[in-house]
Amino acid sequence: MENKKVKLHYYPGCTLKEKTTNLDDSTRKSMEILGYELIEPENWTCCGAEFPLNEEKIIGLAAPARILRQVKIEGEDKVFTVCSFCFNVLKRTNEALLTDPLKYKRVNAYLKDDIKINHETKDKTTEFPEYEGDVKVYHLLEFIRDEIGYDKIRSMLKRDLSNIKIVPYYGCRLLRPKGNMSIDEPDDPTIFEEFLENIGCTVLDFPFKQECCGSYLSVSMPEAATEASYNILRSAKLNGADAVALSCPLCYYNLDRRQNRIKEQFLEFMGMPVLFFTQLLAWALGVEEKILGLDQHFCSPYSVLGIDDKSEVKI
Amino acid sequence: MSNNGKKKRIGLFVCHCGVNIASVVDVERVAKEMENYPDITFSTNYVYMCSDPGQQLILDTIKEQKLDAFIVAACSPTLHEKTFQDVAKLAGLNPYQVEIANIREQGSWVHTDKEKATQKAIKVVKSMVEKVRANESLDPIKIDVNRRAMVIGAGISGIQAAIDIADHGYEVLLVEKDPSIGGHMIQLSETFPTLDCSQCIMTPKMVEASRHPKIKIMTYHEVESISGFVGNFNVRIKKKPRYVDEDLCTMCGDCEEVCPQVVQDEFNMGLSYRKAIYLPFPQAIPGTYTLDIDSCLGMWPVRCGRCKEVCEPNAIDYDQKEEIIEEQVGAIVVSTGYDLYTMKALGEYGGEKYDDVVNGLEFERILSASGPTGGEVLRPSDGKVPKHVVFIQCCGSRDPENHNPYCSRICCMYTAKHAMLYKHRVPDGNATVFYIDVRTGGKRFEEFYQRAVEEDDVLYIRGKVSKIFQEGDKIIIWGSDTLTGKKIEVEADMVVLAMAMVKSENIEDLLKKLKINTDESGWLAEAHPKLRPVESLNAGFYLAGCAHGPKDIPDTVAQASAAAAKIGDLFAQEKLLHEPTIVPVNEELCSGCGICVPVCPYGARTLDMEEKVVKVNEVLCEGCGACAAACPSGAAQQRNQTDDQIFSMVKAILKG
Amino acid sequence: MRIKLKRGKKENDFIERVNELSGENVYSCYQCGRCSAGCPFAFEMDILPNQMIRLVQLGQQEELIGTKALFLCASCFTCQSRCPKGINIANVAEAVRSLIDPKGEDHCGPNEIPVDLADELPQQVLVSVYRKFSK
Amino acid sequence: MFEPKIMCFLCKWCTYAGADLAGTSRMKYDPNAINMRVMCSSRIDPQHILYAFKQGADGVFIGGCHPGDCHYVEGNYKTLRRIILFKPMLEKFGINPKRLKLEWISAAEGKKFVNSMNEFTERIRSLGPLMIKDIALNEEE
Repeated sequence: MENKKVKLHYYPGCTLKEKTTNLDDSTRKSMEILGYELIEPENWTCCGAEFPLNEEKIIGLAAPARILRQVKIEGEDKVFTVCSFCFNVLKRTNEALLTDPLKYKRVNAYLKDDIKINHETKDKTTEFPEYEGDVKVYHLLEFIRDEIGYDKIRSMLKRDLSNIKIVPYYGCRLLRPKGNMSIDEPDDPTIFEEFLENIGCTVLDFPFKQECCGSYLSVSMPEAATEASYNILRSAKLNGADAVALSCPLCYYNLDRRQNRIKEQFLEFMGMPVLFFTQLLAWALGVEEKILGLDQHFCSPYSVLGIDDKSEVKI
Repeated sequence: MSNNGKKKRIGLFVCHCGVNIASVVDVERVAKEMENYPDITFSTNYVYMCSDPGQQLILDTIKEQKLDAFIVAACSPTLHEKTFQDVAKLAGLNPYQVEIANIREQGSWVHTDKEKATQKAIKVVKSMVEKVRANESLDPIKIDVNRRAMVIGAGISGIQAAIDIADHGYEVLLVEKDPSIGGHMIQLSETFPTLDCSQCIMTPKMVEASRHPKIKIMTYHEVESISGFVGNFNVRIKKKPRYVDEDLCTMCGDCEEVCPQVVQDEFNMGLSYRKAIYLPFPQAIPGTYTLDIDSCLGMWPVRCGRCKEVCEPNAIDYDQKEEIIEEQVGAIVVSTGYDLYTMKALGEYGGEKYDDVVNGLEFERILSASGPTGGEVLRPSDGKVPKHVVFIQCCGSRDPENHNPYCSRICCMYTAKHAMLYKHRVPDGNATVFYIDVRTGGKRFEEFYQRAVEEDDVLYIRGKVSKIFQEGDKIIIWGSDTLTGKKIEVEADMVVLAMAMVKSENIEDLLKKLKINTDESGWLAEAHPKLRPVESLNAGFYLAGCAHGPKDIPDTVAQASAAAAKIGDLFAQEKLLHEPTIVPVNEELCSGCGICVPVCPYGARTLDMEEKVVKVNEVLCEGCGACAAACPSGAAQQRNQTDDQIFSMVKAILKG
Repeated sequence: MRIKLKRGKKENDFIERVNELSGENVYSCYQCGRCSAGCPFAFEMDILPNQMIRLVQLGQQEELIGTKALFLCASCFTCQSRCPKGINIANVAEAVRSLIDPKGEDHCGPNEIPVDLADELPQQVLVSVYRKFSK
Repeated sequence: MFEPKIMCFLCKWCTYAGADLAGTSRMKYDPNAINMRVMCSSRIDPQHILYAFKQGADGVFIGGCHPGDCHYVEGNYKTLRRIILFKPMLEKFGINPKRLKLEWISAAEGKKFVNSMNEFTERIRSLGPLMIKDIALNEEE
């Protein structure tokens, strides 16, 4: 069978299920075209979003370890995410379990008490294998580079994106902490650029690609986060970009959804379209426009993709 | 081994050391009890064995008692072993027939129980009797010295070392891989803290070296291999083809004019261009053009051949081939210098992305009167005069986490110099320096730094820069001022990075040939960090200049002269003497397994494939005994510390 | 304002606890200031990241109480990726936060979320901000 | 009280000099151990250690330079490897490997030498005498 799909575990994370369905939908559609059938681990929960930095708050490792254990129970040894936060938490959890015997022991002690109830049959499962930190966690950018390969992507392109002058925005979680967590050199990354070039975009250099957007400070210190986001978008503009590509739903929130706040704080700001890398991938692979969820964006990305803008102009 | 089967007559002299030994160890009892020990023909005790009467007592006793060997039970052998060996020599005994039983530092001084300390002393003495009984009489191994030296690397350190050795009256080969001698120093503009022009002080040195009758300059040469040992090295040197006859070339420059190939000029750090056939710089020594074959279009006349056509003296010779030259030398100076850490490694500073972010050597060329801008400060991107230059110290230094752990030592001073020279050239410009600490521990260094701050208005900001990027035609620097606790953002026209000094690129191959160790950062390791700072542990090799670690010009020159003086010491000896307590091979027992060969850290042992036995180079063997412990057949035995000696000593200690 | 430097048990215990909770060694900081230079939120901070480390090195737990800087860390790890000594400064800030306020008051709890934003905020931002700044 | 016999092999450059320093500093330790000076700890062959046990040593102590400080470049690493490999063999001979100790002591570490001697003597004391008659080596040479 030519069209036999390869099964692949996919952990979407909470935000993709509700607030950024455009990221989720474009990922699913693209992966389907690339020949994968995506499987979500059964009963997945939130990963915790922030990896606990306190050496003694080990409970924060339980949820991500449980998710990864479920992947293992389902017979798989790898899982991919598109959300940078989820990627970071899952990958760091693995690292902690592999390198710190005390954390390994304590996390598995928590997980030992799990009870799973099948609501139909009322059967209880109380025996689970220990989780050793050995399910490989990929970010989709890595998965494309290392497993799918740019050659395959290039051979399947349906649309020409060369008119799109774009800058990649890595943010924090893909690159840092440096070392094993980073998908590339923290201060000299190229993976995102390579991806964008291989789907046909015109990629520009951009010194703010690894600066922080303000992350969760948009709740606790909104002005600070707004300024950080503004600086990023301003630099993208100065370097000649038509749009910013990213992978993180929180960066997307700060850089796109909050452009109204940026506009209030910085009057000269003229708006900058922001796109998920999967939206660009899907578009390049010929996916129809409605799957991309472009209407969810605050700053209209239609013209960037060469589509007539059907929405109201917000900026 | 007994003396020709004859039993040795061994004497024992127990020292009181005043009360130092006698108050704890019953010295009389030691002497008394040992009287009956096998081969002890004489045993006595005396208050100070090392005193004149004590030594006389030994001397007289050797003669009267016809002793073959003797033991002094006294202080540690590190103190008076030599004293008593000299006594033996006076009496006509071989110094290896003397052993010291340490009953003070490792006896009376560390124990309080008199009975136990005395018993221990007796056992120690017995073990020494066992040892001396089997000691061979040995003479130092004598080696001839070839009184010629080779200096590898002809920067300021190599040139200085060569001149000094030659002034001692010895011949020197000065080997340099580049087309000219001069190294990095000839690239510098002015030198701290005197601001004298580097070329003005360097060029006369280069000329002196080239004119010295005892110095043979070998530029465009590389060391291919080395064999032998101190005093007697055989060196194979590769002569790279220059395709220009040094003697015929008149430096007219006609070839350069017609050469169609343009490449970046290394001497100007890539800030200007040269042709494929080129003179590295006007004062180059030897004064000859060199054809850089990697950039040349190809030397068949059909393809280009223009340089050959125009060369009046017919100096260009396309048929030159690589040659191997063999030379014999007795000592080698390694002065291979340094390189700058690559800016590529600092992604957060743009990693070579921005034209106007330059390293220290590039800025030297920009400042230099002979440089690409003729000494005017113009920035590389657009040739404008930069009005605000930011200098950043510790780029890649003092960073054990990401780059190099050490301090590069000279950056504080050359940054102050750069800022000062920039201000002298552009008086209405601003110079700002980001630093962590300013280290000015040299003669007149602190005064120089203060002058930069006070008289030339250089602003020093204490904080390490985190990021540099370009915005329009400005370079933006994100730093911090840790003194006020503020984050600092600067818009500058140009940035100079004080890049760390690192070991020379691709030096590993050469060091492997020389068998010289390095530290973890790749700098050459000295034999002792304090007492032998210019020698390598590998005998016959001497270190000079930055190959050994970052240093400034005066330190480099001092070390080069010190290395030359050490070589003078070596060459002044008629024969070299080598400790004879080495590990030879008993060829009868050797099975040729070769296990000992890789165990030897000095390469003293080789497996003779024809005879199927291991041969030992006595001169290279330092006598550690590691091979003796590894030898499965007992063929490798350390002289005067054979397995049999160790066994009998152990037995005397435990059963005695 | 002066700091009366004591190097007693209390101060040493504080430093020890910071090291334990963060898994770092604050003594290894040589105060180059690079963390502060690169921190994207240093412009809003009352004390810079290197000064926070300095106060820990001096054992000044009280001085750190009420500093705004501790709650401006977005754990972006820019400091960690460039620190010449490899110190994970976000971990140190986290440790200090948990030690200066052991009773556990919310710095940013559910009540602080602006009503108009509650709808549009992505889940991960809420989870992470609570995890960071509330007990 | 059981007084163990301890055989020490000390490298000339570091540990022997450290033992001398303990003396010049007038530090005190038990006289159970007797030292033999060797050029390098790597001169010590497992045979020598076995022989010492056979001759009645209750413990064997080897002192060398700190890693990286060896006068002969890397002799101490060779010693370390040999001792690591040799310890399991000792066990096969019926000798508790704790009776063999390798320690890095520099010429400046007189105090460390004294502490090592006292600790090792105490360790051997608590292990008790080596029952030579029970072990495989028990036949006359």
